[in-house]
Amino acid sequence: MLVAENITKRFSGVTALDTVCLEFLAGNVTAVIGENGAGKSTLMKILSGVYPDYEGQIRFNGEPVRFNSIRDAQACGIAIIHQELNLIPYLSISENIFLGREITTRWGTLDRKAMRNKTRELLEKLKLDLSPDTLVAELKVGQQQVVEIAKALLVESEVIIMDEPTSAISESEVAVLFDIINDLRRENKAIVYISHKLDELFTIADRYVVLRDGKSIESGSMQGIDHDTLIRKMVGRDITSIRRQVNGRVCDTLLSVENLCLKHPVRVQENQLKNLSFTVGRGEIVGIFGLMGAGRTELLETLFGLHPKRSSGVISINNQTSQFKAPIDAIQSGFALVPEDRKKDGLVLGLDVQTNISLSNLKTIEQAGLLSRQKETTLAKKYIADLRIKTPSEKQTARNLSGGNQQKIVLSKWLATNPKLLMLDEPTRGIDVNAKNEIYKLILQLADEGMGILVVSSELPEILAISDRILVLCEGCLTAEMAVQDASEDSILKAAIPKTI
Amino acid sequence: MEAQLQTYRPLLTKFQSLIALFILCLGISIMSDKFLTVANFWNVLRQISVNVCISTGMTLVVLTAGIDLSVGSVLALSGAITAGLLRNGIQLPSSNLYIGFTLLGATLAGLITGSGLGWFNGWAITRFKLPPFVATLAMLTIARGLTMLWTEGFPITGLGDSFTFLGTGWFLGIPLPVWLSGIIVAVAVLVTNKTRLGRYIYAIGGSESAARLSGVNINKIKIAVYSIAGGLAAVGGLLVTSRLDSAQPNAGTSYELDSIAAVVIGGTSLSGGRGSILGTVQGAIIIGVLNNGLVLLNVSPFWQQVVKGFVILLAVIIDKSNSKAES
Amino acid sequence: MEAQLQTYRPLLTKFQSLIALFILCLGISIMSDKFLTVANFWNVLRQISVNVCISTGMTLVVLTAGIDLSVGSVLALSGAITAGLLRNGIQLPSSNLYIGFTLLGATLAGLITGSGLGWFNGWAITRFKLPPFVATLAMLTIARGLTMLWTEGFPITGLGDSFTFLGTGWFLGIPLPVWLSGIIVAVAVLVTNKTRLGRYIYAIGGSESAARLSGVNINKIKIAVYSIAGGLAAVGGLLVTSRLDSAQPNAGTSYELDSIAAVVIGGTSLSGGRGSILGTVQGAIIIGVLNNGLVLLNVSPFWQQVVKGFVILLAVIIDKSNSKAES
Amino acid sequence: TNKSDTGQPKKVAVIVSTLNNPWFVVLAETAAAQAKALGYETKIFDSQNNTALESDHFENAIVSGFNAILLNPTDSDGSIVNAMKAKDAGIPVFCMDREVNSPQAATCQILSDNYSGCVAIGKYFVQTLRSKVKNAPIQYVEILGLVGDNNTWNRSKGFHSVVDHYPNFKMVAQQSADFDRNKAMEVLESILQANPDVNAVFCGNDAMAMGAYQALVAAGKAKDVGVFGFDGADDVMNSIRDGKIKATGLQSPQTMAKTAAQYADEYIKGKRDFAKKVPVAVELVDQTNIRDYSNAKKS
Ligand SMILES: Nc1ncnc2c1ncn2[C@@H]1O[C@H](COP(=O)(O)OP(=O)(O)OP(=O)(O)O)[C@@H](O)[C@H]1O
Ligand SMILES: Nc1ncnc2c1ncn2[C@@H]1O[C@H](COP(=O)(O)OP(=O)(O)OP(=O)(O)O)[C@@H](O)[C@H]1O
Ligand SMILES: O[C@@H]1[C@H](O)[C@H](O)CO[C@H]1O
Ligand SMILES: [Mg+2]
Ligand SMILES: [Mg+2]
Repeated sequence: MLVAENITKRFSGVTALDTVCLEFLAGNVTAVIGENGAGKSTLMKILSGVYPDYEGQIRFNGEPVRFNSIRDAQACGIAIIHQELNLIPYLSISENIFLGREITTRWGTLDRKAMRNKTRELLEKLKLDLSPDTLVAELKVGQQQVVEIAKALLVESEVIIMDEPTSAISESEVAVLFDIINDLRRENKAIVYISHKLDELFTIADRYVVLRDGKSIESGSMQGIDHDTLIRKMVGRDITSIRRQVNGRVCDTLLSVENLCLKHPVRVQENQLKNLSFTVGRGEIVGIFGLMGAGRTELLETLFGLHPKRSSGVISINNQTSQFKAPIDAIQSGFALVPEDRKKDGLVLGLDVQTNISLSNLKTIEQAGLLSRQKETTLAKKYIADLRIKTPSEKQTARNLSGGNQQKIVLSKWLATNPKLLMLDEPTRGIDVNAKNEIYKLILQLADEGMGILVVSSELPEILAISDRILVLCEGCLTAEMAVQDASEDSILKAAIPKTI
Repeated sequence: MEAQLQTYRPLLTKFQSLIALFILCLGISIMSDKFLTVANFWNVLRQISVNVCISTGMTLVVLTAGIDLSVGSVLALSGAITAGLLRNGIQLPSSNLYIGFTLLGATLAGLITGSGLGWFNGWAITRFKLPPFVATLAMLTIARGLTMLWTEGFPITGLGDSFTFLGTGWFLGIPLPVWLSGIIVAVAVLVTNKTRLGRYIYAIGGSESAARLSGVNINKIKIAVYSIAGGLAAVGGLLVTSRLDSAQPNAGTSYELDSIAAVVIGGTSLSGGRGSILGTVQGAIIIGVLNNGLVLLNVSPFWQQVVKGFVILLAVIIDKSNSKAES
Repeated sequence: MEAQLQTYRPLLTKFQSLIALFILCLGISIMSDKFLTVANFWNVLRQISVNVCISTGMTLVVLTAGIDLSVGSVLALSGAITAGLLRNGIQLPSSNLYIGFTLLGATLAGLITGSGLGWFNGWAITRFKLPPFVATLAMLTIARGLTMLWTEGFPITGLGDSFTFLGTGWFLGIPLPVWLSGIIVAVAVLVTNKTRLGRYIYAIGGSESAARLSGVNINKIKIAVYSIAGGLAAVGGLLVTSRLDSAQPNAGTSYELDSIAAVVIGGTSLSGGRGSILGTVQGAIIIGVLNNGLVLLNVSPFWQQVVKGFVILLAVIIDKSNSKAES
Repeated sequence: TNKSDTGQPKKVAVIVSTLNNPWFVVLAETAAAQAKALGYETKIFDSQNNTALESDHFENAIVSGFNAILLNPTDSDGSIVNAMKAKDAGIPVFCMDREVNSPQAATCQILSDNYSGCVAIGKYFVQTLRSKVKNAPIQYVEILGLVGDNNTWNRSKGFHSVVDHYPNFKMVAQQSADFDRNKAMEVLESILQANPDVNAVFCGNDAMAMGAYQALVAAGKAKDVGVFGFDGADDVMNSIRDGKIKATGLQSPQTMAKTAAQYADEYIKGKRDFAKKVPVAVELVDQTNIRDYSNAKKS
């Protein structure tokens, strides 16, 4: 149905795609797999008219086509869910979904009512219980991603491209999405599906195509392909998956939290975190699971001193009670936080790698009151080597690195502060298997060196693979605490799903 | 309840400056019994009508995350073009040809000049990806220079009663400039809330890349917005010229600051995407009431500036704390 | 090769405006043989020294994604304070006490005034989360009013040779204002590149939330930056006052636009996080050369404004296309 | 002939405080035209009311080798340094309209006396109004020019030096309108709200007088309130003729400019003994003598 022939795309200096040939069939879900930076998104942007200048040829239903704009592609029936969230924060859900495709009345004015109704319908289909008038800025990342999906489903399309549609949503939403994909497949649409969550591919994809370093490597049916084969095709070699050795370790308490509460920023009488008490041991990895909006991010932020005015409770580290007025206090007490949104909160994207790594550690690279470039470079180089960060140099701008490597920079920044407690919020979101494994390895190694680690994740396999102990949050309450050997996907989910809907 | 709150929010944000305005009016009327009179009411509205015109256009520009520093000189040039054509017509030097202009013709020429300059701003900004600050700063200088060249540095006066009626006349008990600016505001409110153009303006300011990926033609919308801003500056120029029965070459100097102040006091964010025309109108009213009140109270010109600065600070602080409590 | 290019990139971006500047100089020197003379060289540098001082502070502010509209009136007030204290000292009305000021004392008082007003800007912006545009716009008015009150509308003159030496003297064949602005630039380059403060300034402008999470005290840094900007405006005030041997109540009017123009032409992004002091210096030189060149070429004042606008547009366009080709 | 040694024509610079005001445009253009008529290359510099920019102009003029400077200073004190710079470079400076407060800085100053001009207006003001309203105190408004400009204060002081001696003249409002027509109109509109019974308005220049007059027309009070201006601008002269405005102080920018250019020519040709100051009188123009002035009304 949609065929790419010898597509080449160069960005100044980088060849992102090199004579790529691919085919997407109607009534099929085709998985496009490849590591971070393989060129998946670039190809999709070409197919959907975002990049009008490229070499090569696209055929749609046999006809050669050339999209000069997004509208051209839309008119042909190609819809895309972009990897990056592309919503306007201060417009409502309904306004976002209809952006560029507004329904108008006879008078040429906007027909809000019609758009609102259609939006309500879409949201219902996607089981997102929100008013169409809610501003996108008020939504959590996961909810925004569902809105992106709704946006792509708005118009009837022949080809629907989904570039990591599930990176921020949890299992139940994924299930809803898969139902919808199955319907679309039945309607004989061509679906292009990109995800770093390989398990999803086995559930939903009919075929796969592999991109490696901008080249199309091979394609075939998913039938009979197993996990390791898929990884080998993608990475070009075997990688062994990581799992925490279960040995029932007992460790001294590092962090203890008692009766932690956090007031809601607007509805003051309500609490977002409700009397949380737990501990983290030295060298222990504690996983925190919860559904979207359970309050996990808020928990980490509160521990890190970001909400001093709204929080109450006792936080002590090494048996010393501490009151953090700002992140700097937490950092000085040995806390580190790898935030959920690395592009916005983790990195200063416009600055280079070494500047980002040194940002929390400037005192250590000072010499006679001035920053020493040399010390800074040494520091950066150490972490680039230790964490195997793929970057042309330590002077590369952070924006130009792939997600996995960006995440490693954030990690480097914090490791350089020698933290006692490392908190990670969704550390592997949008990161390929290979990089994911490296990050897991690092986490395990740090724990073995005695660091306490608190990991928030929406991926059950991830939580189960690396935690010693698992906490489950549900609507701001701690609903379960279990050692990993006692945990199962079922028991965790049971604790995570609210009792009353 | 959540849903209910949602429906009221737009209303609340639209009227966020009202409390500051109310306190201001209360304060002045306690100190001067002349403030709350019908005559003074029309007075204030007439005085702000030029700023309202300009600031309406400025709001659209700022909503797209842009800025237009050239409004003051565009106002001057458009006013001068209209006045000059009305007064002297065009004398083509070579062919000895003389073209006279009717009131309508001269007015149209002024409006076309204004939107043409605005169009040029938009074109330069989109074609060369210039920061709007630089492009419109250049236009500020260029249009002022052209005004000086066109007028040779002298005011153009004596434009006739039918022309000055626009600035000085009344209709149904309301001054014409107030009618005009009111109509402009009404149309702009309609455009921002009820049309695609309006929607796209907010979208571009909220996230240009997201808007582009949704198929919005960014360049077209931006050029349209700067052209509108230029056109509305020209309307302001017509008003000023007709009120004074004279096009002053230095008209509109530093109006850009007054106008941006109205926009920002009215709650529109300079980083784009958030704000409203009605907010701007309130901003303009706050500034107008302040200017009027300080004169009514006969505050010395030296102190006026100090007081004005602090009141602006206070107004925005009240706004802020107030809109925070709501959201 | 890629890696090598990487190392040169910062250098290239730092000197991104050089090409535009070079073309400009070439053009002028072809048309006027007076342009490339030693005397004119020092002329241009001395003329831009005030703008360089102010714009250095402005660059820091803009790098944090802020803006400071008050520099012109802060300059006026600081200059007037120094001049007034130097000339008249302080006469305490109640106690019949008279305090005289030495040159140093008066100068310090001026600098403290400037940074104090800057501090107030920063405090208002961080404490009440005001848009910098509004807070400093209010300060623009307030400081101008205070200047008028302090001077009662009259210039303060006759400040003595030792004071005017700063603005008019030479040292080692270089005018003192050029020394002073040169030193300020050198220190600012050092601060931005080699100190924590500088690093934090870029980080805040790049992403305020990331900087906060990295343990940067945003408010403290912002207040520091606005205080520095105020202090440098005060230095500009000292220079102007001492050069003219007179503190003018309306000194510095609309300097904010010149200064922001230098910053933006120099390649610093108004949305923060990107740019450099040296870029700003080049921006200031471009503006200075342009002003000087138009005069040397005997362009009529009205045409000057038109030409200046277009040259600014062109300079930025050349910059843009040029820095694009590099990256 | 006025050629320098290299055979190029000699040059005269006109440095004017602002061109943002027609009065100064006349001053500058007349000076330039006169110098040109005398065979000089001329150039007008616009200081934009900014003494620092004026300073730059002086430096640029010195570098470019001008032979004389006709100066309309931005500030009587601030411009001293600038004029001295030219003097030190051997270039004569002739001041027009406004003076610099230093006997050495300028070769000769051809001045319009703002203070005395306004003394005359003040006298006429008292004279016309005293007869008008018998017993009630007379309420008047003063509209100032730019408050940072010393001409503003010279005029205001001259006026008050007379009017303040009459206790039944009461100034009900004193506000600034920056020499701007539009601002004057708006300010007076607001003042009229607070003081509906005003009898007269004194404005620091004619542009503001015209603006004030228009505010009075809009308020229906033009007949009852006397407007007084300063400058002798064309539209005010016409308005005096039509009985709309009471009086103005006529300064003659043309006379000052021509004289200055003439003197510069004489200096270059070798003359050195100039009077330090040549006052050019400000004439009071009112309805009784307006007929003596040629009709400026444009066709
Ligand atoms: N706008 C751009 N300018 C320069 N280089 C780019 C640009 N966009 C992508 N690249 C580069 O092109 C290559 C392919 O990037 P692309 O985003 O297509 O990868 P991807 O396979 O989607 O990776 P991921 O799994 O992380 O989403 C990368 O090397 C990337 O750095
Ligand atoms: N700024 C805010 N204003 C209002 N409500 C908020 C805000 N931030 C978070 N919330 C609400 O607080 C609750 C907890 O959110 P939190 O981000 O901690 O969830 P999470 O478990 O990290 O989910 P996610 O997987 O989406 O990151 C949610 O109900 C969310 O809607
Ligand atoms: O004489 C002029 C004019 O009156 C002008 O309007 C203001 O400045 C004075 O010097
Ligand atoms: Mg991608
Ligand atoms: Mg979260």
